[in-house]
Amino acid sequence: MDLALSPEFETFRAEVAALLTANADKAPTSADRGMKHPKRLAWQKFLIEHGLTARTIPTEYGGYGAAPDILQSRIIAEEFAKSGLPRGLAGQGISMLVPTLLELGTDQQKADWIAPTLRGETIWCQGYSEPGSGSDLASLTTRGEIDGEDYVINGQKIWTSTAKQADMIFCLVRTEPDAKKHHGISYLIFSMDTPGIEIRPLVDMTGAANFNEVFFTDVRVPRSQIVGEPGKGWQVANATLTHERGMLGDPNAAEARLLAIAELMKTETLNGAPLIDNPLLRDRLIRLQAEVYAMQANGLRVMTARLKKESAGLAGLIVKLQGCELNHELARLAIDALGELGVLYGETPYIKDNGSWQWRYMYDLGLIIGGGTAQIQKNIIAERGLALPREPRLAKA
Amino acid sequence: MDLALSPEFETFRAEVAALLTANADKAPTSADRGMKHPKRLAWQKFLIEHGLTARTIPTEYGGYGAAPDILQSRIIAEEFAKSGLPRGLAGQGISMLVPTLLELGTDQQKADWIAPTLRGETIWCQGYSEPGSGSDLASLTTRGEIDGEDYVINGQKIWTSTAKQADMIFCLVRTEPDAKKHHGISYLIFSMDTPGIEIRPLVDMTGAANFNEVFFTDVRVPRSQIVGEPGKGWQVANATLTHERGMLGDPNAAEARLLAIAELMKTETLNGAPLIDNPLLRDRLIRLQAEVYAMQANGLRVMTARLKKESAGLAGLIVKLQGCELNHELARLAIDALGELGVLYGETPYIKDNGSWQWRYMYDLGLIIGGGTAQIQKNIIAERGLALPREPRLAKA
Amino acid sequence: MEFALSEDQLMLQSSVQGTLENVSSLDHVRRVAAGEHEVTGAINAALAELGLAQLLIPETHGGLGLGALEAALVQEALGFAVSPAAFLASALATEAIKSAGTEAQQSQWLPAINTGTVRMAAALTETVSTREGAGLVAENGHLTGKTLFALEADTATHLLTADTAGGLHLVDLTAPTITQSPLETIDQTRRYTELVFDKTAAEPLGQNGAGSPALQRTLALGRILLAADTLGACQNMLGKAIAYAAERKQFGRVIGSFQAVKHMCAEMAAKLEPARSLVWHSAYLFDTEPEKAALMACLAKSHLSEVGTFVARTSTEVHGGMGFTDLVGLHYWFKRIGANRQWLGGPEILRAEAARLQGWA
Amino acid sequence: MEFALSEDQLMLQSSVQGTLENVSSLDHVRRVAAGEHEVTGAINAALAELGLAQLLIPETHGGLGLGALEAALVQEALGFAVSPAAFLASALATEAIKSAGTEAQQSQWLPAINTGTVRMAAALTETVSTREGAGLVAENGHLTGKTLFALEADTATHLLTADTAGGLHLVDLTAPTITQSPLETIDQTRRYTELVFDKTAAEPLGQNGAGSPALQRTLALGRILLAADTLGACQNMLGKAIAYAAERKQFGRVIGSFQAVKHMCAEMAAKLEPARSLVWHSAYLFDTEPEKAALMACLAKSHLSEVGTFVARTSTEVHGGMGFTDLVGLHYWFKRIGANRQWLGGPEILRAEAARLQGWA
Repeated sequence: MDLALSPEFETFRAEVAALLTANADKAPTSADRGMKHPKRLAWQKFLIEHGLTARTIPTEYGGYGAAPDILQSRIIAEEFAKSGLPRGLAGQGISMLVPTLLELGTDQQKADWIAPTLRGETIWCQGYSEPGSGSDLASLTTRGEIDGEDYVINGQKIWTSTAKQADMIFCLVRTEPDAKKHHGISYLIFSMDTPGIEIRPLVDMTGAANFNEVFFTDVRVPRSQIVGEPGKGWQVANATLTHERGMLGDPNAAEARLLAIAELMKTETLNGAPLIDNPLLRDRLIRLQAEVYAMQANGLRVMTARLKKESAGLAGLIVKLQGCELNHELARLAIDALGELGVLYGETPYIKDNGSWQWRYMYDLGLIIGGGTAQIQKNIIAERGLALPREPRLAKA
Repeated sequence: MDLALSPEFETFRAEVAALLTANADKAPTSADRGMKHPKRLAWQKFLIEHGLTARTIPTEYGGYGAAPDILQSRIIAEEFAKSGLPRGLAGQGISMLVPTLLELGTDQQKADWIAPTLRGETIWCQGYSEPGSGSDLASLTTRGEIDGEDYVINGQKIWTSTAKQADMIFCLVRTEPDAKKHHGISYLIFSMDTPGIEIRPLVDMTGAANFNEVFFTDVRVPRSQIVGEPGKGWQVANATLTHERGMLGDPNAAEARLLAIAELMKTETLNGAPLIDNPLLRDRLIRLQAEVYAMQANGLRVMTARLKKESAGLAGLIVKLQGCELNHELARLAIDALGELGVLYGETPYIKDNGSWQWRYMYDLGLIIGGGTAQIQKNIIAERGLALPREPRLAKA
Repeated sequence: MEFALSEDQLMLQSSVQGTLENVSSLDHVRRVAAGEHEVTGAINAALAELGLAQLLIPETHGGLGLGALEAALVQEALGFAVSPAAFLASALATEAIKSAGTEAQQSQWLPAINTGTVRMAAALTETVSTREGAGLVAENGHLTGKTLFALEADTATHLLTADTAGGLHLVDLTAPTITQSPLETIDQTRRYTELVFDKTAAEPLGQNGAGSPALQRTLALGRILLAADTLGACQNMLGKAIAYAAERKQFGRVIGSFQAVKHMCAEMAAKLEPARSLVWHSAYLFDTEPEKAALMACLAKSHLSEVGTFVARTSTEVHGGMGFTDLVGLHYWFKRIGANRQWLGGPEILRAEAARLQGWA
Repeated sequence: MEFALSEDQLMLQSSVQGTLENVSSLDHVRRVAAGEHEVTGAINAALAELGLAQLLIPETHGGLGLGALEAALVQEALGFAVSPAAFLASALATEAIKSAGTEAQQSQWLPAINTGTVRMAAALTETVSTREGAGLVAENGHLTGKTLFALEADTATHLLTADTAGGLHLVDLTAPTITQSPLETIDQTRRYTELVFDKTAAEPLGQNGAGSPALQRTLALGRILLAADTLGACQNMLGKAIAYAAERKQFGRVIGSFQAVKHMCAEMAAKLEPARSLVWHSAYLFDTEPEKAALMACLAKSHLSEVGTFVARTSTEVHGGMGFTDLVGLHYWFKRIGANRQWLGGPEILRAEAARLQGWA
């Protein structure tokens, strides 16, 4: 065990830090609204050119072309966190579609889509879940019927974030209705401007429309716009779902949240005394601190396994379940500590941290549910991690 | 809602209290060891004669013959608790066999067994569970084959308390192996002196043998010693299982436990200060106090339903699950409050309350598991109380 | 001995619940949340016909002369419907006037509340938890300072409040020396405001000083009612979870046939039933054994807050993604339970007070 | 950057585990619990060949010069096997002598521990929680008073202890001024005693006074090792639960196919994996960043205690009635986890100390 970084990495860290400091003025701010604001696109271009994002994507597809190196990625992430500057773009196009195309796309698809996606010029959304297909995603029913050289798509998707902003969608469609559930699905990519697409914002408990519903009525998509083979869409999608699951439960985010609560408890008062003086709140804080540190150390274990190209096993399987739960509990502590002030929400006097604790408390509950509910996660841990039997098949009713 | 007792009941209470005070010298003490110690049997006789136990059993079977009255029963229980005197006997013969015989026994069986059981002269044990049949009790395999006028019994029972002291056993035996699982079981009663019975004490985590295993090898039991019809033993047993479930989770016991912990926390010290001064221990105590009060009030609701001969519904179904859990948590608090002293066990210096907190912590875990595990209880609550579907039938492997 | 609701009590609750189904449905709640405050007015008018404002007013002053148990049953129905209806603040003010007011004050104020010519708000936050330098100082019949989370002050004519020494006061809300600012919370079914007083005229109730029994009794009622509100909200969330679990299919079967979902529902029910018994018992003791009221109220509200947090989350989880959206509106209950948890003392504060009341701290 | 065990570390742990499988099986544990203390002697002898007593002794004194991480891995193996083997007390004494002892003391004691001519016990209970009027007062090179829960004092030659001012001392246990009485606990795999001193000669370690850094460091090591012991015990309980769930049939199927049982196992694993990472990290920082050791030790032990309570109970529940009996012996692990929870500070005490260490109290 050795948690120190070797000197070459410390050098790399210094270079990254220097680069960010020297170019901080180029970074967009929250005032530069809009996903395609020129300043945002310019910053993304700068980051790619200096290997601070899209680092391991081959240069022929518009990336920086470095060899994958988890430690370098971590150092970059840490230096961005220190600098407070905005990181490279990380929408679903970049995090999910690009890896999929790199692995399974045709040469033409790679050439067409990867570079503009990396540059932030082409924005993507994801069409996977449906109202009737949540945990049981493979039961999806949006159908694509062949008509000449096109698929004609009808059906509905849900939980589609950035649908309004997206240029393109990658979408799971049942193209072979007679095949078994996990077969007969195809992975199609098409423009959100295609006639027959309707987007309805989906307001959630936070009060915002973080997601959308997308309706398809006779949407025509050329058959060439398939990734992978017809009927193999489930397998194509699973490659990217793995990417999505890995993104959740960031232990450094949890530590930042912990420190923010500690700060809040030192500065806010109840009946004249700082909240941190309350032994009950303090006990809850320390209890969560131990869990945050445990998840952080667990993150180091998972990263080490990746460095060695080994499976992280159970340590990896539990990340989503434990990470989401921990973040939710941290938000709950902040709300309880603030008491009456903890329920303030919106633009209102006395609100703390812009109401982000309530927002997180609710949004994190969404994360506990989304991307594989806690119950599905426990099934996965038990079946894949502990080799307990799968849910047995039922007798026909 | 009216929690006051009417004057007739207050009169009854005074009578019971006076009777107990006047006859306290008759009561056996813990020094009078042995279930059939003459002083114990005499006390039981006295209690029956005065309607303080076996109160509603008809006089022809040796009971007191009063009409059932839940409030009177409660008053008797409360006055015994106040007096500190030992209550009437409450072994499995009295609590489970007697109600069964009253409901389903032949006249001869009632005449033979109820009176000596009530008097404590005949002690019973229960032969239900088997090593392979716990939660799934109906899968029991101890078999009784007909041979002339006898059943010949072979198999094994487990979780049999007082097997060593018992004169008789009431026992579930599979007599019709080809019938469906819940059919083909018969309810037999026979002497523990019958040749072929072997008893092995079953030591448990408390260190004591609170239960036994009982082995049957060619045990011959006359066919007349069946209660109810052949093959209907499951239905016979279920009548008494209901009695057993009702016994668990006594909210007054939980309150006594709570008060004992509060007292402990006021008298014991940590680093010179009473434990009750520790805000964290105090917070746990109050949290459990609220739960104890909630269970007590719930007990009043259940009792009211019984008084009105209505079903208590969900309020009744949850008693075992919540009651056992609460008692376990109370013991856990006491142990944590005592810290190092909380793990003392056995005859040893500095032990508090004779180590009963550890004993209860473990024994209560046994209760959480026994008589329908927490998981089975949740199934029952969901299926019977909330009308959620039963576990679906599986496809043949 | 009977621990059950009487016919009258059941009828009262079901008539309130029935009225709310008509006038305070989820659609109405959504409109109120969207800012249509006239909808609240219509709900209040419909409930006024049931005599809710008269409920706690003694018969000698023209009221119904009912007690905390009836009030809790009404509040439970309001929580069940997450109704924006006014009730809680008026109940607190009525109790305060009954407990602390002189005979003359009672004769002046109670009939006015009874007939609706006076509508009461309540601002007691700082008697439990003082934050942001809030608190009202009383001097020569005037109050100065600020109080946060005044309930229903924007539509009431008068206010019940307390000074930093614990004395109770009635204030005319039309006084020009009062500045009122809305405080937006997650719970859009209740209206809270900040009130700033600058030598505002106030009528002290009785001759009570710091920590007066009347203040404690008023707080106890408030806590019992908030516990009842959470109970009703939880009951609805449980019912919705069961209904969804029995209907929603995944993997070819209703999700309620999966043991994980089944047990989530069972755990909610197992916590909720004893909690219901505790709320009833607390309210009953408030009326019959006043010396137990303060303790029982602390226990009831802290316990219901913990149960509420569990049920709010678990029901949402049973609903899966649907629970997270606005489509089924489950979040209105989730947020009401969340807001109830904090007002008049969060669980930790209440348990500490329960310990003090028993001489354990 | 590597957060994983080295080959050497894995080998050390597996050799200890392998030896324990042979010499410290459940059968051996049962015999020890039944009073056959010579079995413990045989286990200790077998482990001595692996150099456990030398583990933390610096190479300059003839030892292996390994650190807290290696000690934690050994302790985890001991917990996994609920082994009665002596290790913890000796490790604490070694650390105390290294941290607090003068050069002369180190040269005197460490080689003696290394060769086994001195076997150390440890009595530090009152530095954390004083109960029953315990505590040792130091005066003129003598200790007077009593100390509870001295570990392994019945078989050791010498004792590490602390006075009420926090100073560390070494005591010859053969002194006639010492009265030793056994303290029976639920955990029959460890031997605790009460020691009463009456002007017993004691050698102060170094010149440390109250709250010395050496005492804090010794306690930190003890807490990390107890956390590691609980980790090992939990790992075994989880493994046993999974094996039982995969084999035990009820209702015509293995119980591990029921979602309720499956999720109980998943929840144990989900808590245990990060807990393992925390134990490793704490031990690593003890060796590499001493200023973080005290905090990390408090967090590790309090967290493992909570996880341990959950796993001990849940594994027992998965085993159903079998878990409650002595037949599978699961209770030895259950009780060891329970005892670990309380010694050198229960979770509440440790979290309060963690707050103090960060200036939060």
